[in-house]
Amino acid sequence: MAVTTAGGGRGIGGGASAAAGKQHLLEMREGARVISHTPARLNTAPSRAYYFYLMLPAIIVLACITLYPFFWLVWMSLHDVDVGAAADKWNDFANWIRLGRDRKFQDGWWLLLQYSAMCMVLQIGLGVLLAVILNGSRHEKLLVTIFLMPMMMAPVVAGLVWYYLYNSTFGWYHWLMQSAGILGERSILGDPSTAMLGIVIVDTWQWTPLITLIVLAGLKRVPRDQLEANMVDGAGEIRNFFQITLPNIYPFLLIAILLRFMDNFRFIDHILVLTGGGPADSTKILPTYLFDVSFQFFKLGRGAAIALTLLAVTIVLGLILVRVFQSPTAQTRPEDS
Amino acid sequence: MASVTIDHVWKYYGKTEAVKDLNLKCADGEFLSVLGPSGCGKSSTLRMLAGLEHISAGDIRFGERRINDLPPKDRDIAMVFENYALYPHKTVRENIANSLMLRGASRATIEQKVKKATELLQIGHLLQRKPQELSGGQKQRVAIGRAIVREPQLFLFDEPIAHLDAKLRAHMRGELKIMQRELGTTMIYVTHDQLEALSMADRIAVMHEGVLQQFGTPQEIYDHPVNEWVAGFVGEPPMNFVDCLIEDRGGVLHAVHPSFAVPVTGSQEAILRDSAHRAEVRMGIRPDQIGIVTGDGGDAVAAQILLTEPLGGDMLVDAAVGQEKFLVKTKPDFQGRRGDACRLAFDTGRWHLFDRDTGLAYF
Amino acid sequence: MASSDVVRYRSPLRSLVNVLVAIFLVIYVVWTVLPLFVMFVSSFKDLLEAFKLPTVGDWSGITLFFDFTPTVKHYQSLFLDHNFSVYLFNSIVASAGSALISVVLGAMCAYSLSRINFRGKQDLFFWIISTRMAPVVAVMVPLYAIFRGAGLVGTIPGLILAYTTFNLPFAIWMLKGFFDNVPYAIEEAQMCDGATRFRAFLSILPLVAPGVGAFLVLCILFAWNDFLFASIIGSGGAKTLPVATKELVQPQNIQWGSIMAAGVVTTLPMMFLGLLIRRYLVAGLTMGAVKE
Amino acid sequence: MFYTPKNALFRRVGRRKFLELGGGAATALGAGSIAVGLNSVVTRRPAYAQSSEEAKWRQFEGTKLVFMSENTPPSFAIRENLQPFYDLTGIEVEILTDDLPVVQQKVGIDLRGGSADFHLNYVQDKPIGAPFADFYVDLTKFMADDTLPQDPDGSGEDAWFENFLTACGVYYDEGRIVAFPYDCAVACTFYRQDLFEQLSKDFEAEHGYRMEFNADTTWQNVQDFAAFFKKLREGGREDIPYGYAQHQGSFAWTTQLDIQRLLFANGRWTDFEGVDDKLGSREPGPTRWGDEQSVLIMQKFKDQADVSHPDNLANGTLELNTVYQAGQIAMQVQYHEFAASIEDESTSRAAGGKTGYGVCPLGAKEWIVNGGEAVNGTNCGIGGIGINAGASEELQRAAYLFAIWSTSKNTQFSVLKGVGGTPTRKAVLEIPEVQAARQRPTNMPNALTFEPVYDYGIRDPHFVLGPKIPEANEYHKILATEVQRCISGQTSAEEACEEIRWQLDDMHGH
Repeated sequence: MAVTTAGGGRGIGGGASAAAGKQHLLEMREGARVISHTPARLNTAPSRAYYFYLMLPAIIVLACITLYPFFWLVWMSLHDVDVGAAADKWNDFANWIRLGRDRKFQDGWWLLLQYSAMCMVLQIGLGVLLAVILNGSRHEKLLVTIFLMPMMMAPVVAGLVWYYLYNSTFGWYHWLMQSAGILGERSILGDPSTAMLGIVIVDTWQWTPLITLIVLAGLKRVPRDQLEANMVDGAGEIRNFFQITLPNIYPFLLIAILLRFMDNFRFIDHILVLTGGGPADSTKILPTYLFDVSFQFFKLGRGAAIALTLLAVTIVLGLILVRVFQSPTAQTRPEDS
Repeated sequence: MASVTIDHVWKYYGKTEAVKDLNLKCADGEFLSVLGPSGCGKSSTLRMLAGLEHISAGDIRFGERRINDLPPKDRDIAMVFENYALYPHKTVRENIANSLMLRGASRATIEQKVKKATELLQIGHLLQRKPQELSGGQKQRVAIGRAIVREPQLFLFDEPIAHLDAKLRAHMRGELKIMQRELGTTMIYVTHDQLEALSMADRIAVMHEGVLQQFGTPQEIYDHPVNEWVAGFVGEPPMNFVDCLIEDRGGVLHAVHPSFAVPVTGSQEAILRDSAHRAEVRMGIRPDQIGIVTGDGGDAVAAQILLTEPLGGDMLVDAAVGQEKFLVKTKPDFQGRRGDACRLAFDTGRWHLFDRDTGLAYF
Repeated sequence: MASSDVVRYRSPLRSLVNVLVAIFLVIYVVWTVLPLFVMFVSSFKDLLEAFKLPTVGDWSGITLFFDFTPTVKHYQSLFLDHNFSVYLFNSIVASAGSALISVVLGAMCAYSLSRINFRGKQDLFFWIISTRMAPVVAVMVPLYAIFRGAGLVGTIPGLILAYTTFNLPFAIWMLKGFFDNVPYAIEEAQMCDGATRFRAFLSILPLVAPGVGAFLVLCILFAWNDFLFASIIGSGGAKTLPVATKELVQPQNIQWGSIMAAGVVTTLPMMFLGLLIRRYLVAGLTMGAVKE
Repeated sequence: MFYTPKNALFRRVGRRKFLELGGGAATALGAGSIAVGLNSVVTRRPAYAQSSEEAKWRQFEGTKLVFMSENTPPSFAIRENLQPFYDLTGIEVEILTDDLPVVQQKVGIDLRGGSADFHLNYVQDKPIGAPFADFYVDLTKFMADDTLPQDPDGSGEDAWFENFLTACGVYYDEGRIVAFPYDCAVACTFYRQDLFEQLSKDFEAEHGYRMEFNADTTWQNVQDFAAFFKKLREGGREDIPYGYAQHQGSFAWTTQLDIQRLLFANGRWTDFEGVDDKLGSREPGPTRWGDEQSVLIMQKFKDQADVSHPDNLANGTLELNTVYQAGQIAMQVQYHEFAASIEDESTSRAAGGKTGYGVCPLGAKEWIVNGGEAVNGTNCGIGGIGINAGASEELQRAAYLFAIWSTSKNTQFSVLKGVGGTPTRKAVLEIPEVQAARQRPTNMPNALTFEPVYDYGIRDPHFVLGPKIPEANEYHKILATEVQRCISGQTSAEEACEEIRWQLDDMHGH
């Protein structure tokens, strides 16, 4: 056969085909076996060109909305593109050189890193804890359903709701925290030292369940006999978790971390609604700063340079993610029960 | 080292009773095999011993110590799993050393014990590999190595060689038996393969549907199955069964079938006469307890050859007696052909009669 | 035989842990649900009632939260004064349209990618998925210019195309996994029966249909919840619910009741859809890396 | 099948446009107006200088225009009430509204790209006008064109309130007018008269003067008021609100204006030496930040923050008004357009005569170190309506009709009556109904503020606009950030001022 099934059985989404589909598949297989005895037209393997034509529309659309803007971005980053009168001149990498002394750019990266790290630590910690608790719990189904709800919410709406909850004038969470003596009279978003935490909390509220679900899927795949062998070897539950469970769900954790990391780059909805980067730039993570530079200062050239650094890092992360995707461990299926 | 006492143990999964009122006692240093088809409760029993399942009712004692509520790590046992359950992220050395490390043994001790175990199993050259780089047999050895390095008071084996190919399986049987003798450790070995059980165990506990059927030495199990089920399960090729009636023909009790009537022996007759209810029985006879000769005549049971299966060292003959079919094991030089008439001679000294209602053996 | 069935032994510590776990779970569930609950309840509150807050430390004052006369006027005003029916319609059409286009184009592309091998295929594949990972702000300026050049800004077709920028790579990526799982033999069999290549392709669609359906819904979900594209490319003629909700934060008056009502209107349909495709959700949100 | 807004335009994507899309790739963001007026239709029936007024209004009958505006009440009101304009001119106008930052983005990209999706723009003086002034049509040529109708009240300097036309319409060079004042937001003091009266005695006992608010009330007094309120509150009077609050939320522009009020009030300090803020400057030279006066005021501003509502950094203009509505502060300097929401009984606890409106506080003599005058520094944002120079001449002329109609006396009056607009045209105030509405009870709550605002605050020497520079938006952000750093205690007043100086000079290449 000239044409091979590429990456066959790698199995993304494979577990997803519904029972009905499987049934159908089996019937079709039966059919295939019978028919393949008739050698008639087996040689009419489709030409490669046919497949390329099928691919083309999607590729063209994607190229238009990605490659073209990308080169435009590169062009802008090398030119003096802003709102001033003398525009669009080649500027000897001034946009790039400026990044070297642009403290907000550097702070932006640093804050983005901090933000992501805080989100990760909280979400992974909580997510794993929840997953371990949920795994096999009597209420697993119900609880998972409850945890799905925040994820379905538009981040902007989530931001607004939390803005309402945090507000020092009428916010119930503010009241709760104050009453519990956790917070002073400043709202969590009104203090540069806590504003980032406020946003992290919202992000955690919305996305910890995703980590929980990912880890839960991982936990279902931890081979029971490995756990048991380790127990027999003399491990208690905690050791068992760290020695067997954790290494087994490690690819899942990695995927979760990478996905959330990239989402933190991608989505600034929460920040835009909650603080707009303030107060005192304490939540001005790089994408937010980029938003300012491009859409508020209209320094499009400078913005393009910043955007490219952001893109570069995202692509590296993406590459790592794809590696993990394709690692064999992540692809093992749940044990048949 | 310790003896193991299983005392009126029950195991339920929800409403399903997996193990029903099991009583067993395994002596110190004994090789005990728990034999039964899948779903008979043998694995549940083993897992209860290991502490991987709760004991629903009853007690299990190692020596005098009741271990019902002890977690596995406190039971001082080692277990070999059906799927080996090696830790894929650890090397062979780490896999084997795991239990020692968990118990905080010193580096030197670990090194020495791992060395000893791997030498015994001849896997010293594999120490740096990860499990996915090993063949099935090698994995098996590592799994066993992981168990023996512990020097536990009890070994638990859960169908450890079921996934190996036939030749390797035969080889491993021998090795395991030798190893157990050398270590002298009590071992409980679960299998569905009667050949494994018969060849390796000191005593066998046969289980069926959660109930212990028979507990005895391999020879006892083979020669004196307590009931029809055990008789049918143990032995390869399996025992022939035929429904018969016990009739008194001229003062001698006969097992009567439309196609034949065979008198019982004297001692057997005494047993039957003591029994009140004995009219309807089931006769069981192993293929090697039937003699076969070609041709007609004589007082032997007349039969017709349906099929012959030469197995090299032996020959299996399917013979029809009326509506019944008998499997006979004979010498390879047997000359019968399909369709030939033949005569079967039952070794009544070794056959069995079972109560048709209860399945219990008269003898 | 799931790992969750591993046996556990009772001990005082264990009981303590169980109690702690139960407490933690209750707190976590409350924490998860509370914002949604507040949103829901506040959408029936008048502004002054929404301002009611007990004094700090007065725990009994928590009942004040329920001390209000429910009003549906915010919902009414959303639809009567704020054109929310239009935005709802925009949201539905734009997200469904983009989902449909993405899945159709994506299916064609994914199917081909699944069936042939060529040099640079991995690179092409990575490029496709990287387009979805790119931060929106980074490419918004050129994108906006392109869309404006094509006269698509502020139109629903424009919005559909904008959503397609992230839904199409997603669809390709996910659907390829589906097609990979369909044996090529089925198409061969079809072709032996005399089907054309395209018919053969169509013939395996029923096999992937349930998954495709679920990912259609996921695409709708992503598009529906999007804000940046919708606000910059769509707003004006094609304002969607999230944008309209955000816009209720108006210079003169933050009408919290209306905002919360708009939040409910925006969120409820997606929660419903989310539950509908619950089985596929994890796979979808992790771009297929993880299946439940 | 797609929704088209009430007065939507038909968008025709023809073959030509596709070609242009391809060509656009080459021109990139660059020069020239590709795609002029693509989304619009122009029809023209020439009018002549001598033709009737009606003919002048109807000469573009059938034309379609787009107006991009901020989501402020005047725009909503006008959008709801476009019929008279259509009846008058036969021109269809689509009014798109968005948040100011979004309007900025869209208008910016539109203007910058050289096309004209939005023929009419909301030209908020500094955030939009200052950066994009060059992209708007000089209206003077239309004002002098007698083939176009003109407003009977005129459109020159005198027709508008003092400074308004310059503020939103003139940038960097005299003689060019790019926008007509469309609406405005002028600062004045909102204070809880009821609380002031109730507590005045106690205050007097402590400070030796009455707690009242008038044009002579200084920032030092405000400081005393706020401290007094705060002390009561800390003494356990939970029912007592905070005395004062700042606008230090995420909206950089108004955040900058908040400190500018103090800077200007105390000696008429402005950011750049020798620059007239009303006119603005493309190259304003080194900044004055970092001088003694600025450091002192920064310090005073921080002191003020310390006695104000604790959540200053979270509350922008908008949120602050909510805080006031909720009855949690006794005083705020706020934009007069918010009066309507304050006086709404259903949304405000400060409604019903509880609120008094006064001018912005006066500078305190002892705070002035540069020898300048103490004034009631009043800042404002004047929103203009401007015409996109990227649009074709014909469209520009058609847009002009809408510009003068939307800023006409009658339109402004109806908006004021309807949702509480903020007139920019002097003639509106002369309408007897408006005169009457300046006293309670009133059906135009914004009129309650007219005295401190139109009669006093917007006049020189109190009027302050803030620097009009092309980099206004970045300037606002820099100031907002550094001021917030200072009042949150991360930097000292000196450090904050020095940091501002460094960043501004870096921005301008000094």
